[in-house]
Amino acid sequence: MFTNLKTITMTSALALGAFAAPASAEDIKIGVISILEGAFAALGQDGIRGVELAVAEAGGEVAGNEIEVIVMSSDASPDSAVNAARKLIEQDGVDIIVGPLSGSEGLALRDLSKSFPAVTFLNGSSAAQDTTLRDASDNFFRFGGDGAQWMVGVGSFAHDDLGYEKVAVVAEDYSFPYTQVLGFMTEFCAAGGTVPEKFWTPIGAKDYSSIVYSIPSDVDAVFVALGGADAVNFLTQYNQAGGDKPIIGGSITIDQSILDSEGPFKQQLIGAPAGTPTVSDYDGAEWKEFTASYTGQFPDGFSAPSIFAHHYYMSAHAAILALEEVNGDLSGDQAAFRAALTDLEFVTPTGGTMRLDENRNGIVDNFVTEVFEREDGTLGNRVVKVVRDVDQSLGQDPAAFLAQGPVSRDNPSCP
Amino acid sequence: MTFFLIVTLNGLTLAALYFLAASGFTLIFGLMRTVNMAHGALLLLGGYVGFEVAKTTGFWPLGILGGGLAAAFAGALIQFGILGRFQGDELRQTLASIALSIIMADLMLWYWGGITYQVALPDALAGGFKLPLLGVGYASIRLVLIIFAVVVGITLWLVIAKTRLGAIIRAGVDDREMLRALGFDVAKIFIIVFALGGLLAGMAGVVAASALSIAPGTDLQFLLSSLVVVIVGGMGSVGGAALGALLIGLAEQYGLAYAPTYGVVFTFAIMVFVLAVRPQGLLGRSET
Amino acid sequence: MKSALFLLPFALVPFFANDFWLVQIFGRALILGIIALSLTFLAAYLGVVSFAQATMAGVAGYTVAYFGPNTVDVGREMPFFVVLPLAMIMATLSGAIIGLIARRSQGIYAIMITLAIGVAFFYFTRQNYNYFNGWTGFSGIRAPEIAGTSLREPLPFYLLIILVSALCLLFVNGFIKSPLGLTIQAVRDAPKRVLAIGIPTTPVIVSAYAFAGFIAGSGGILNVWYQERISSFSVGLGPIVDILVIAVIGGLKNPIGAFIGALAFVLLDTFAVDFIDRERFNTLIGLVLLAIIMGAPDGLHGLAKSWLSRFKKRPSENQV
Amino acid sequence: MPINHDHKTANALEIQGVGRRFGGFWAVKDVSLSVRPGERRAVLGPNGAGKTTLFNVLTGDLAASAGTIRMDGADVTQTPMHKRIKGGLRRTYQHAHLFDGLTVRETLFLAVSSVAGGWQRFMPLKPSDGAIGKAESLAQMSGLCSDLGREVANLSHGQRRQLEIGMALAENPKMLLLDEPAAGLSPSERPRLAELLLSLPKDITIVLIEHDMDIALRTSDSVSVLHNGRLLAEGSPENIMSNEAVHDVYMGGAHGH
Repeated sequence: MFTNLKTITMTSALALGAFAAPASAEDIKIGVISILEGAFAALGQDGIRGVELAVAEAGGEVAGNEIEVIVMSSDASPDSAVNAARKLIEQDGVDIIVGPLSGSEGLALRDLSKSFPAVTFLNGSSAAQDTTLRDASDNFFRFGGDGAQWMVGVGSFAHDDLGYEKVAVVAEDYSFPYTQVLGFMTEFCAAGGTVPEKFWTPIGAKDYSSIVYSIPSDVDAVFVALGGADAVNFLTQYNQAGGDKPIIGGSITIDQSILDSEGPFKQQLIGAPAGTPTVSDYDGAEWKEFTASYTGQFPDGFSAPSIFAHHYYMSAHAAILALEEVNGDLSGDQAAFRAALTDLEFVTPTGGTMRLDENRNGIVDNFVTEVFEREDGTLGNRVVKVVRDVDQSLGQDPAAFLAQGPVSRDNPSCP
Repeated sequence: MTFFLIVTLNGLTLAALYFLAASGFTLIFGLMRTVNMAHGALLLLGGYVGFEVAKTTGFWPLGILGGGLAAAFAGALIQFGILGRFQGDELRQTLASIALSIIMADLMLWYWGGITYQVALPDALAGGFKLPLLGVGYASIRLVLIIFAVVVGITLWLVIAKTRLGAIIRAGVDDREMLRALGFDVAKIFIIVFALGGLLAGMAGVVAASALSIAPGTDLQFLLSSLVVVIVGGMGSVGGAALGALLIGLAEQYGLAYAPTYGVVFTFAIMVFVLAVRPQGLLGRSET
Repeated sequence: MKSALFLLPFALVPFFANDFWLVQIFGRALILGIIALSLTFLAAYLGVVSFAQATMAGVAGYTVAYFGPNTVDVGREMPFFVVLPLAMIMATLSGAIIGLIARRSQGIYAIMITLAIGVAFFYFTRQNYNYFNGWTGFSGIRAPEIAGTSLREPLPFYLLIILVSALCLLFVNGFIKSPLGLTIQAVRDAPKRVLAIGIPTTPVIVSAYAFAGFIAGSGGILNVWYQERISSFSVGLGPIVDILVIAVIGGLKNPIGAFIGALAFVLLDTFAVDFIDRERFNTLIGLVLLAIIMGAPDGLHGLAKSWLSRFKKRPSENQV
Repeated sequence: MPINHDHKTANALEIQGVGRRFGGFWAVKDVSLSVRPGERRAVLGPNGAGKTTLFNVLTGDLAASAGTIRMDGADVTQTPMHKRIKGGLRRTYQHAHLFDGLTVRETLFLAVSSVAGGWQRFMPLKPSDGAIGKAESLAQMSGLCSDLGREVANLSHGQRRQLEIGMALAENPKMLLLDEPAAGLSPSERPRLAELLLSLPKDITIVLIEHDMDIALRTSDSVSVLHNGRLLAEGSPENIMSNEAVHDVYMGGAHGH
């Protein structure tokens, strides 16, 4: 293969022959952008499975048109997501893009979509609030909701059911945790709770011990919105330092991989609530069916679909449903297809009814979960509450919600 | 006051970890003038292997040893198979080590996946204890970490000051040509020292995986911290690595405690300041 | 002059290529080539390998983002004919400052110090929200319209890239023959001797870095127009190493190498995923890099040159 | 620091009690010398006598640890190198430090224009400013006329020596310090070098370190001998040749070569 490449580099004349993108008119091309390198690779791979599952369920075709799936990898940076999308559009000639995985990438593709009005973008799992709330793009659809929607139910549960009045926040210093904190605080502060201090830590910080000792001793609980290694590090160090406040988790903080890792901190997590749009061992009938379909299709995948498989699946599934409605007709800059997408209503794997708001952002179901100890001593998450029909304004008047301004380190605030 | 002391203690433990990571890096640099950009990858490899060994044997110290030896072997292999071919051409060595670090990171991601690993500690070290006088809880492993770094530091100093290999290293740092002129098998010595650097990196990896955790990306974090520690302390000086680690570890913890958002930037501010005032680093020799 | 002719094939691309090949492959390659050219310039004529070129380009990019139209709530908008010179000045200045910090360092020491400076800048952009908008950075940056032509259109943008590339090559080739350019090469060969003929070396080194900043800045402006965004990712370790990889695989001895390396890199970066199991293409990139470093010390440019000279043995090649 | 140009009263070079210490070791100690304007002075001494260190102190490559240095009557002990150069001092190096990547023309051009000074040296070249012409006449003086376009890396050893001297002659120097100009030259190249030295303008003061006794004695008016960092003897070439002490420490050593 390397020989080929060198030939192309050396003799541009040869390369010129490769310019014309091969395209067969009948195919519907779906480009998928996910993170297949670095720390997110395993998760990004699961997102791809979600798309493949949706396509497989449709038998690989829509109204006689074959569906071709083309995959590109990004590396979590917005630049790489944009490059991947451009390659898919301009070189591979895709009609639809499903992706990306992370928040900053989502904002970047939202901006890019405005330059390619003939292509329809369906968000993967990226969950930044502004992707659809502010400066929305006509051809960018998000069925999975944003990071604030994913926390709905947790704030009131913590205040009303668990009786917490004062909560400290420890979260990574970038847009996704900001959004999660907003989702939590909107409810929690409205219910009368206070958040005296927020600790924003650089992503990838190894040593949280000094933060641990800075947490005020009079709080009732600590809301932790950290991901992956950061969460493991913080929780371990908090436990080792003798920290004994209950934990409230963000959507990616108390996932199964952390519950499966070793360490005495785990005992402390029992009973910890968290918010998430996807619960791996949810026992709704639709979810069980979805899980069976997933494990049947991908024996080497996870034991149950992750949040990424779920969200990529929903986008691809929605695209296929809308395509079926218009018989695969993508003419006229996909006008009919998009109208079908906009009006789409379908039952999600979690049993709710999915539909879009006027910004083409999903009105989703959200779960409040709780860590519990299984009979064999391992830990799992179980659903304590399902909140149906969560919109992007979190149930508030949209204009008033917008007027609160974009989320940041200091917004919202209720010390 | 209690808080300040705790943060200081945290700074010391972080410094201990940084010292373990940076000492191998500076040793290799001092003797061979090779900026081993694959040092972080060696550290991560040691961490993973240490995890496997500790899990299989259930014996934590064996994990440290296993991780160290695996990285030592990989380091020797790198020097023997690739970097040693361009001895004296430091730029190409550096570039080749960048390529190696990309490959190693990708292969480790393949084998161990993107998840986070923590080495299980023996029960005696797993939890915390109440610090006397201060009356707050503190992690046992962190104190062990400080002791471990001091032991490694003293051992390293003894090796360099008292043994034949140490004498060769000291002579080589001053004048590499002299080693050749005195009839030493320089290629062999370089491989040994690279293995030694790998050993230190690998052990640091297991210790890091015990006290904190390791995951893809840990390699770059420790490579960069080693780089900064060595620039501040003085390139090629083990004592400088200790001093640099102390400064950077403390700065990072004070930064995190008192100004979390700019904590990382403090670290680099120290570095730029040192560079401006004393370009060879605090304990480094002048370049010329 | 001769080396700018090398860009001639690039000028023919618009006759054949679709928008993707025009902008995504050749345009992007030339932009990265310009940034790498600033590294090649320092390496070939000052004898210093710098890791801070993506940083200098980033300074120009951030200046354009902060003072230009963007979709985040940071910065103040100014007309582009003010912003562009400002961005070039900032990039040149950043080069001068980096040169001042690294002035006493050569070889491996310069590598470490410039790398550390680059990473420090990366962390600063990630943490600072007032000027750099932190993690998220700036988006919605648009290339201006000049004389009714939008530079966002593929063809005009590509022609602009070609023009800037050619100018940068001509600048470099002219500059190295100027008295200051000669002095820079003299400092590379024998810094003490330069002092001995009465020239203080610090201003020479600083001006070499500043010139590199100027070149990198031109690439940085084009890059921010190309991406239409800039964030801490754009100045992180990834882009820093990418620029170095480009310069090295192209060859550090000749300015043209930067563009050859950039084209090879962009092709690899875009299409490696099609050639190999998509999860392992970083291994592939690493192996290709290692093979070039080990097998072709002067990069692809050196390789091509030795192949060419094998085919046509012309004795009088040394007349340049 | 401005340098006075008072030729009538001042010696070209006047050093008093100059020393240079490395750690606890004095490489040069308590050396006093005076050299008249236009004089040709050879500095002799066995290896390690401190000759090159003395040169480095005179040019400002190294700071003096003790003593004072006067050139044309002005105290330059603390003056940085490039200012001494502007005052008319030039040197060559024992191991030729040349700009291998440049041509002979470019090298000599740099030597000429750099001394022209100020910020002009960072400005683009004006074709009219005559620096190229001066460079070419330097090439003539140093016998490199036919090699103007060659890269320095391709010159022969002897030609590199000639180029060194050519560079040192740029912009009418007052004083030349030549550090072993004949080192490494083949026997056939040596007479040519001696010719070149003799042909230099007589108003230039030259201080010369040399191992080749023949060249040293042929081209100099007077000789100073260093031993173990100290001044051992001083006088005309004939006197030195017959000096017992010099014979013991130096001539004996020299014959060993």
